[in-house]
Amino acid sequence: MNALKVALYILVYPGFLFQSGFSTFLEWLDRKVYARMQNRRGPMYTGWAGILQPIADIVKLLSKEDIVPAAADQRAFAFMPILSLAAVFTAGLYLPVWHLRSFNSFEGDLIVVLYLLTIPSFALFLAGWFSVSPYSLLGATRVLTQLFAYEVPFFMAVLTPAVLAGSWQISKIAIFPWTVAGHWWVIPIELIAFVVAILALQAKLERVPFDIPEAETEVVGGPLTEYSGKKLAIFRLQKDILMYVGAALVACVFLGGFGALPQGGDQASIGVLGLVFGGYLGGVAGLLLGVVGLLLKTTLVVFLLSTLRAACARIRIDQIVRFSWRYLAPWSVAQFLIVLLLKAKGAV
Amino acid sequence: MFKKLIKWARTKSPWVLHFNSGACNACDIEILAALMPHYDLERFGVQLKATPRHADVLLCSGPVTKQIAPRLKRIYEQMPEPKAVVAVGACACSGGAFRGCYNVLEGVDQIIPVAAYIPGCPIKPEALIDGVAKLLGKA
Amino acid sequence: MPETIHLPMGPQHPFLKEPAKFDFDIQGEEIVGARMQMGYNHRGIEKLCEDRNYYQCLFILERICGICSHSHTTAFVQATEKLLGLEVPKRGLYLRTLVCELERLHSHLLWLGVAAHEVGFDTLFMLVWRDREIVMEILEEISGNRVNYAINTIGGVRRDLTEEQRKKILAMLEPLLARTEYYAGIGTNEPSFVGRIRGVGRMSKERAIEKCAVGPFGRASGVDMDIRRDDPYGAYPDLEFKVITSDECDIYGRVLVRVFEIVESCKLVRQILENLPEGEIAVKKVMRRVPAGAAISRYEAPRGEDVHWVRGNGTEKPERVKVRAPTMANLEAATESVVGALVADIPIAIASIDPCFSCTDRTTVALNDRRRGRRLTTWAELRQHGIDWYRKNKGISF
Amino acid sequence: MVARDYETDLKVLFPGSEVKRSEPRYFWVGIERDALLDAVRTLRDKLGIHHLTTIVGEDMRDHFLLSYIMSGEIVVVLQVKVDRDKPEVPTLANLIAGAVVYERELHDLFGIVPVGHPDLRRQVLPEDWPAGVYPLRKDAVLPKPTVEGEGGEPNA
Repeated sequence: MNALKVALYILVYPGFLFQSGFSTFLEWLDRKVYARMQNRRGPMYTGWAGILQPIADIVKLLSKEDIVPAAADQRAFAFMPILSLAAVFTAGLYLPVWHLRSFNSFEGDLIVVLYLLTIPSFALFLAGWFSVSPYSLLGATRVLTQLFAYEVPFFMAVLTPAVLAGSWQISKIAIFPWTVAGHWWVIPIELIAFVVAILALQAKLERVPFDIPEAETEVVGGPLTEYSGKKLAIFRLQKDILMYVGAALVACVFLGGFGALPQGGDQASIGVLGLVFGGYLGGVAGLLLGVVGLLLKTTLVVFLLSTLRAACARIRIDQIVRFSWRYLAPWSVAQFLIVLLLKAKGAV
Repeated sequence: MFKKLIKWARTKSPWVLHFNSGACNACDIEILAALMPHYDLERFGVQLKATPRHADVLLCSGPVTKQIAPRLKRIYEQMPEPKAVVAVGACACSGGAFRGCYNVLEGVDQIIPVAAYIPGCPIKPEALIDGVAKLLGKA
Repeated sequence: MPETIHLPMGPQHPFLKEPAKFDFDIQGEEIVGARMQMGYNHRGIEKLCEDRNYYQCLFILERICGICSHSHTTAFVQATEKLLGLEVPKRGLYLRTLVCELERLHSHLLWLGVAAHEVGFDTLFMLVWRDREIVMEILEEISGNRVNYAINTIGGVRRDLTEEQRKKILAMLEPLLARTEYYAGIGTNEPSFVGRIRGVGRMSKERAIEKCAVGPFGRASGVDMDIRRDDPYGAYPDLEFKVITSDECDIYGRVLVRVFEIVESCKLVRQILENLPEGEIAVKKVMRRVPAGAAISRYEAPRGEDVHWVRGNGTEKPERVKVRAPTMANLEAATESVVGALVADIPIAIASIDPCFSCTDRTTVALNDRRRGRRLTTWAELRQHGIDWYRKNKGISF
Repeated sequence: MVARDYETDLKVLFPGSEVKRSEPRYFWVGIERDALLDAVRTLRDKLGIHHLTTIVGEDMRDHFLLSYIMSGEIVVVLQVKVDRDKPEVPTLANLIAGAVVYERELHDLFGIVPVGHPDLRRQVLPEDWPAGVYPLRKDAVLPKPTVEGEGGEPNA
């Protein structure tokens, strides 16, 4: 792998440009779906059907004055947005959106991605903590409380398919349902874990009904209350990319992700589409189909998240802790047991 | 080119902060009504923000009572540049029906610079949309 | 023992669109103390009224509050009519009551939306406000205005309703009734919404009576009080309606009371329109000088009992106008009900009384004076200027 | 409508006072300042009129007139004259908790002191309002309005 190729990987695809572009598209989609659910139209006049709206927002924020409160810790205040963006961005590089394997994939990259996806929450907590305003502090403590609520169910839910596939590598988990013919039905088996993962992801993204740390009517802007200008822009971009990475991760581990490429002919299937075309397509066409398949699955996950956001009221911090330990965690344990049982019987 | 891009972004994404400086609620509700499905200001990229740090446009209604005036100034100072203030309703423009009251400072422009005035008691949502559009057209 | 943090909320805070300041002492997420400070909306109405004649007062009182503007003018004209001994024609009373009920409708819908927003349920917020526009359209059809209807005058109302308008409004009511019933279902059944409001912000019946709570806030605590029934005015003696009460004593109860009042109001509007009597809409001749004496007028505003006290002194101007808005009666009680709840409950608990600070803080002082070297035109001067202008340009003498 | 003969009851309960009736359900009772607490207690306990609608303060030029509007099945207006020189009334806060806000308002706007009131902070007036100026008194000399901390320049 030469240096130019690596640079291309990091900067263009599946790196920075692709991640930013696709995640702003997802934000637009999210806003549109949300607006349509509320009988509104959402952004309309920024580009085609307002598709450039998130980009306009970010460009505008980048061009604005950047205020740092006098009481805040200057360095930490500036460092947190960059840290969280770097973390999600790196996590995105491990996703197999490029090829059957991402260019830097290795056995155990699932753990790394999960770990990297936790960093934004900590960064957000510290960002709120260092900006020293009552709302930021309150928001920051809520970020952390919420983290303890959703993180364990999320891990457990994501580990279920890993155990099923017998691997800690995202790409192997992703191709597992397609590698052995007739095994696509492991997807419905993981339904409970999928639901738990979606809910936990929503909590990770801090969106309704789990937008407790940023509850506008309670703590104003939460940890981001004091942020403005460029730093806010970075946080927004980070949130978008987090949504993309999270949704793509769920799409990979639960929905078969990229699917298997026609490698030598017998492992021929690419996601759901692959079941139909996989046997006949190879090379570039198969690759494109795989990419489209994965992106469609990611979009589907985001669509689910948007619907969930539109259909619920915000719950309280004590309610989310109770909810995730009383329901989400036992559900994921139950799912885990089902999978173990199936494995023990040799069914999969 | 770069300037053009920034200008485009600014006109396409005005985030507003609503501040009530002693208004009678009528204008405030109409501002909210403008964000609702019937008028849907989000079509133009307008979003209502909670904190002055995130906002570009301050929609200010009410004749500015004495007690709120320092607060209004502080909110304005907390907003990052570039920023604009829109006086919403007759009260915010000039004091309106409460002109001459002792506790009232007669208009937002007594405290902070105002970029656009939207008259009406109360304003209609259409007037608000028109006012914001004109403000952005000038920017 | 966790540290106590002082959390100020307001005067600019997204949970209230109006300026008012609440100071909370919190330990972790729990609230251990609450205080309230008003006055940010203190403009100048009671004193201002002493400087205006009765018709000008009407104009000012309409602007006490943008949501219940009709309540204040109705209460005021009722008191003035009592002083003058006027008998308002039936049709006038019916039209006045029609606007009253429409106002209650739009106010409660507004409140339901805001309550949903406070707990982050923006979809319900948006949908409710969409259908609130129907009510706004009806009001615009009747009065020509969306918010300040300016329909009341001393001795009746200012605009009549044509037969076509009557039919049009009746037709618009049908979808509204269906939708409000649907929202009543959502507001009382949607699990995440109900989970947020049940058992929160409790106010027992005894405490509510002691605190003199009024309106839906009181009714949700089982205080069976409704001025429309207890002290009927307008067309209410002729109309049939239920007074909604609830024994839930929490925010859930307040939602219940309000959503069923919405449905009830819809029915009342239909009843009024179907039984609209023929005849005059206002008394033709009204004396401009109001005899000496005091009159009280009570009115069931959307938020509760609204009271106006008017004292005439035989001149064109009132001696004293006193306004007691419903929020004033409920605010202390609501602040109290927050203690013991979580920070997340503050917005919905305060909003559950449907607070309206512009009503509450109305009293200020009128003063016509120089300020920063600029000459303000006093009302008397403006009036004199107008008289002179007409005399000079139009040859009209007053 | 009114089943009970409240007029007779009121005359019995307030023997020394003048009881007027306007409209079927409005009764006006003039009482002495010192009898106020007893009167409110009587109304609450004997007639079940426990809702204090509001307290209206008026400047009648030679004295202040306070009207306590109590409502239940009927409305009873207790009218109390207060001296201009000694503007004090006993507080109702211990009988009816809801009276607190109205008494604070009276204190703000008329300078009438409810003796024994638990919490007499400013209610509606700004914090920097000069002491001793009561806006709703007829003879009040009101301070000139000022802008606190000169603001930015008005835009052209």
